[in-house]
Amino acid sequence: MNNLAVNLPGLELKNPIMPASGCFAFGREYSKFYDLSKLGAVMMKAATGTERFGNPTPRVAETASGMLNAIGLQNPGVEKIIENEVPFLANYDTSIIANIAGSTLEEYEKVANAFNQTDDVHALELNISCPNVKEGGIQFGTDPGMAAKVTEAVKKASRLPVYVKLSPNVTNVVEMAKAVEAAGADGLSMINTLTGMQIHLPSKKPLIANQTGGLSGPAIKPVAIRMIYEVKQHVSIPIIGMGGVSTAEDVLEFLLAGASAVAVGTANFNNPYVCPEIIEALPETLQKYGFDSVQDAIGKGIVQA
Amino acid sequence: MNNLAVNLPGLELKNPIMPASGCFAFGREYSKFYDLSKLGAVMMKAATGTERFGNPTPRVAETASGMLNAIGLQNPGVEKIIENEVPFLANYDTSIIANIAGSTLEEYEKVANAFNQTDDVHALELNISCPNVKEGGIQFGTDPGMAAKVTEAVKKASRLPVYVKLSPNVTNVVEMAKAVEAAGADGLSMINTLTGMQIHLPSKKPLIANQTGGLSGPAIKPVAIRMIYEVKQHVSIPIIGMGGVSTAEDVLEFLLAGASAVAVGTANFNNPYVCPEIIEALPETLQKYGFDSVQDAIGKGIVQA
Amino acid sequence: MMKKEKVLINSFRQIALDTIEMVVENAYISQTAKPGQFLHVSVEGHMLRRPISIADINKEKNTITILFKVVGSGTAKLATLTPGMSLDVLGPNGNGFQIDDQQKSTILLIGGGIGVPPLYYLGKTLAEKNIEIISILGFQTKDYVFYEEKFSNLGRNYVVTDDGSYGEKGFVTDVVKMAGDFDSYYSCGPLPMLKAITTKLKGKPGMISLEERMGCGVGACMACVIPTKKSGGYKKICSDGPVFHAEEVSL
Amino acid sequence: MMKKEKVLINSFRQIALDTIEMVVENAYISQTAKPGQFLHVSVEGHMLRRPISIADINKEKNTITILFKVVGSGTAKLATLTPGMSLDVLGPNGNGFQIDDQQKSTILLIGGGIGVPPLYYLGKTLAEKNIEIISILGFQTKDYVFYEEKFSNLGRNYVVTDDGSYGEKGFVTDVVKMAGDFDSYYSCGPLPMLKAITTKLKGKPGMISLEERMGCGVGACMACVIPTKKSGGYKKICSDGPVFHAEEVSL
Ligand SMILES: Cc1cc2nc3c(=O)[nH]c(=O)nc-3n(C[C@H](O)[C@H](O)[C@H](O)COP(=O)(O)OP(=O)(O)OC[C@H]3O[C@@H](n4cnc5c(N)ncnc54)[C@H](O)[C@@H]3O)c2cc1C
Ligand SMILES: Cc1cc2nc3c(=O)[nH]c(=O)nc-3n(C[C@H](O)[C@H](O)[C@H](O)COP(=O)(O)OP(=O)(O)OC[C@H]3O[C@@H](n4cnc5c(N)ncnc54)[C@H](O)[C@@H]3O)c2cc1C
Ligand SMILES: Cc1cc2nc3c(=O)[nH]c(=O)nc-3n(C[C@H](O)[C@H](O)[C@H](O)COP(=O)(O)O)c2cc1C
Ligand SMILES: Cc1cc2nc3c(=O)[nH]c(=O)nc-3n(C[C@H](O)[C@H](O)[C@H](O)COP(=O)(O)O)c2cc1C
Ligand code: FES
Ligand code: FES
Repeated sequence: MNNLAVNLPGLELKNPIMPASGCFAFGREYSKFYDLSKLGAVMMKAATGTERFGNPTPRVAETASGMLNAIGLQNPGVEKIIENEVPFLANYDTSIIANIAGSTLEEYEKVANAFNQTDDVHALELNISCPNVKEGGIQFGTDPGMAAKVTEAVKKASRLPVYVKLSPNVTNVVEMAKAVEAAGADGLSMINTLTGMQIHLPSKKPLIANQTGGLSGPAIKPVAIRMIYEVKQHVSIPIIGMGGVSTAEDVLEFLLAGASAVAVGTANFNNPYVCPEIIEALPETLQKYGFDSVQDAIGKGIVQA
Repeated sequence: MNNLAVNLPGLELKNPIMPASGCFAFGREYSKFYDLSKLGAVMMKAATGTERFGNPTPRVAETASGMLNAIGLQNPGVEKIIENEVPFLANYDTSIIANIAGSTLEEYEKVANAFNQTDDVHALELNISCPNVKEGGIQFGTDPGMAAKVTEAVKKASRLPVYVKLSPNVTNVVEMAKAVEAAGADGLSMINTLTGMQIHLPSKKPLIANQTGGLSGPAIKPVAIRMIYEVKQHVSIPIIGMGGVSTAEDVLEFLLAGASAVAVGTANFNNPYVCPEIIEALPETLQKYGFDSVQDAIGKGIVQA
Repeated sequence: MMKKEKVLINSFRQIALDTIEMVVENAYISQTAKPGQFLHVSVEGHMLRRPISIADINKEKNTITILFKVVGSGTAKLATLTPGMSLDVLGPNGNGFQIDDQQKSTILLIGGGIGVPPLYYLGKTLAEKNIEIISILGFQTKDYVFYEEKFSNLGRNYVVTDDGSYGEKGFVTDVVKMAGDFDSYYSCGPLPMLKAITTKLKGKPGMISLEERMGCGVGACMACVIPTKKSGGYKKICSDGPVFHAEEVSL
Repeated sequence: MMKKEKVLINSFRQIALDTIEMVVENAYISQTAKPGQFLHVSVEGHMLRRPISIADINKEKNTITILFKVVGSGTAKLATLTPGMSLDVLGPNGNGFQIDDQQKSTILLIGGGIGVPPLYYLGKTLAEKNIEIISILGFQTKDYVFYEEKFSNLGRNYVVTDDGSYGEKGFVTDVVKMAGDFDSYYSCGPLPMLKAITTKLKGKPGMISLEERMGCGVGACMACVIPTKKSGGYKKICSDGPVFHAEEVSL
């Protein structure tokens, strides 16, 4: 008998599968396809201190085995999310992870504190790596010192466990991971998108209105696996892995690399049922490769070099 | 009438297309498929000071729209390359670019100096970004100071124009580009591979014997385009672009992003004729999108933000 | 409500330059779809689905007709399919054209290029309600013209080509005067055309169907937004649209 | 010399569990290929080509037979193809088995699983030279056994399965004694098998065909190397091999 359950700070997951932030809004759309209670957790779309309208369109482009997006954190603001969206998700038997973003330290604190007031959110995912927000010009996601600072601030502002979402657009991801662990992070979430661009030949300019966008999908899976594999060996907090997952085999690859749970982003767009289908296939996949449980597979692909 | 010619330091290219280093050895194999004189240039496999045997196998893995490789700079050493390989390539009417690598500053100097003694090499491509060499532990490719140092040393050791090949595995590629430009680089070559990993489920360990490998192919094209676009706006030396090119449209996208010439790597493996096919298709493609010449298209996709 | 469905390709024919008409069979979608809704079509080897409008429905035969123009790699791939194969689609997606059942009026349909297809099923549905239909169809050149006869069967019909190689020469807006009087309009086509039309017909009640690059196609990713005129916010073309009141959105 | 060729699929049949036999037509390759060479097959949606051995040739009909086992996404994709379709291959690739035309001797063929195919064309070629052939074919289980009859037609033949569900039980090395005397051997199969055989048959002249993950398949990328025993260097399996003298390489 396979056991899919995983316990992480703040999260008693009945299975390790959750939709990735920004690819599932607040769950309403996909709830028309299946019962969200099947999910281990839901990572909500980024919340900011006040409403954001996001970037002009086009906001997405297709690439080889991937896509670029520059949504720009469009969201109704944390208050409205708590008022209108969290209660909807709370109807389901699944964990709720709030993705929080901001342009300033104060905005992060504000959002973290707002979620702290609610009962239904189980953990925060600290989005310091969204490549599509330029305001403030502060690179929380690429400077270890800044990343530590915002982690500390958010930890202070909220009792909820904090998973810091790391950017892959760095020279040394291990250094970033260590910095946020030392600053009190309860877990890591990795990876966010790689910064990319597509130039539209007919118009002779970047296709995405924001010029650059975040690359996601199977194209980036090898980068995600490498980073998780590297980081896992240097931190003791758990990692929620993501980047190009679309099958139960992909999930097992992330577990072996060191992830304790796995988020699915872009794959939802092609197959709205991808999360429940993966959950259904996972026990057999684990068994096929000789694992009794999800827990059993975590980090088992790591070979000391 | 379209004009494919481009003049770059040391390189009078009849067309902007060249096979990328490491994907074409020293040309012998592909010379069985077509006349290498069709090529704008050939970028030779990396040369080191002495013979290298490279990494254990498996050395490659397939990924979604890409591949990982960790060849590990297998090559017979610069002397044998000059003796046996350069003369072969010199039979063709094409420019020869020697890719040079090393573990130490001294090794780079030695290789650069050796090529300096020959008449048939037209430019050096300074490979400071090969992710598969661990010796020495020196990260020439990710530290601007080290990158500048090796560029200076190589410039001193050789009269040949030097194109520094940048790694995409950095937080700030513009900073790297500026550093090597200031150190005397005549041009840039970008991008090398993104560091990635694949875990082999049946064996539960990294598939590539070296654990990590370099990700190449269409999967990384958006990252390459983004980096070239960014760098082009901050340097005045020309860029040879690469990363996932397999069609004439891809070439035009690189030109628009700011590349002055384009190398084709991984695509040779699926289609050995890819370079001559692109060269043949290029005039029509330029015309279709309203360009008179390759020169005319360079950097034309750049929109001031 | 949209579902993920397998549709069987019944027929496939080229009806104009680069333009394919495909008839697919699926009970659920054919019975529930409304004019202006679209299918979100999965294409092998492509990350993102392609939105394609529903051009016609035959409820007796459980079939849906779609028309697409080959413009890039996704539509080129679709053009290699043959009858007997099946497609994975989400559908019917979005909100279609609002049709006032009480309407006893004259309606102008204005379609441009590959924006013409959704207007056909709309026109057929309106015609069944004994509404008078006038249509203006714009195409680049003669070679791209399709469905002229079908629209003629619905009512008065004008064809316009950019170069005058067929029908009137010019843009659809040039022909609006010829069309005479009408009560409201429905339009679908390229953005510049929709801008020109909504400007020219300012004040007239109208509905327009919009295009934008999509991620999810179901309202979850915020890729396909269009600014609205009043609230200062955005609407999602995939789930709030693709059809909007002409006055509602900022083009 | 290897070329990039289009080959037409003439027939396609499953001959054992997960194992497909495909007969393809191409004049150039069928006329020039030697036993032990392979085709480097392009597979839609996949970056890298797949190396597949030539299992048989019919020069009159211009056909090449290949056999493949479905083990991953590339071979799974190949298994969806049907006669009439064509494949893009490089071929014939590599150096085949060296055959001494003067040879008047007894040859042992030792094949394991999907390493069996290249030995068939080799055996047939040797048999035509009136060389005596003994063959040992190892498979996982009964369900995977193929080409037993074909090899029986060439000479004495032993089948071994890991679990004894067909033929002898055990590994091919267990059966070598039964095979009796022979002058030299040719082998192809999984690495552990080749290791066991070359150890067991140390001193006997033998040639083995190796597998490694490939990039280019033409000798340019250095992906597919195998360490050699003397020089301390590497040989390339795709272009120096895939067939090597047993003594030449370090397994
Ligand atoms: C609601 C809606 C209904 C549509 N109905 C039809 C129809 O009935 N017939 C038809 O031929 N076309 C229709 N289109 C346009 C059609 O979706 C695009 O032509 C198609 O997606 C192009 O795909 P491609 O791979 O050939 O082009 P590529 O340029 O290679 O596509 C690259 C990416 O851009 C997207 N894209 C490119 N052009 C458009 C566009 N105009 N609108 C939205 N996304 C685009 C693609 O979906 C894909 O994600 C409709 C679009 C929308 C939004
Ligand atoms: C010279 C040579 C001859 C071969 N002849 C045959 C044959 O006649 N019949 C047959 O069924 N198989 C043969 N193989 C093995 C065959 O190439 C692999 O089974 C096949 O490439 C697997 O592809 P896949 O996409 O199904 O598997 P995946 O595991 O999805 O492939 C992933 C990548 O790994 C490579 N790979 C996986 N397994 C192998 C392997 N064993 N050897 C080399 N590359 C591998 C693939 O080519 C691909 O690049 C031969 C291999 C070599 C080197
Ligand atoms: C359309 C889109 C919107 C996204 N929005 C967010 C977001 O709001 N916050 C965030 O932390 N990550 C966001 N991401 C990143 C994903 O959560 C995920 O980290 C990334 O896409 C890699 O996973 P994937 O390859 O499975 O998509 C977004 C990704 C996409 C494709
Ligand atoms: C098998 C292989 C070997 C490579 N060897 C080298 C090398 O020796 N030196 C180097 O600078 N780059 C090397 N590269 C990187 C390529 O030159 C190129 O920068 C990269 O692959 C991106 O281009 P592509 O996507 O077209 O392959 C190698 C790439 C591959 C796939
Ligand atoms: S395409 Fe995702 S919200 Fe419309
Ligand atoms: S596969 Fe490239 S050298 Fe053999």
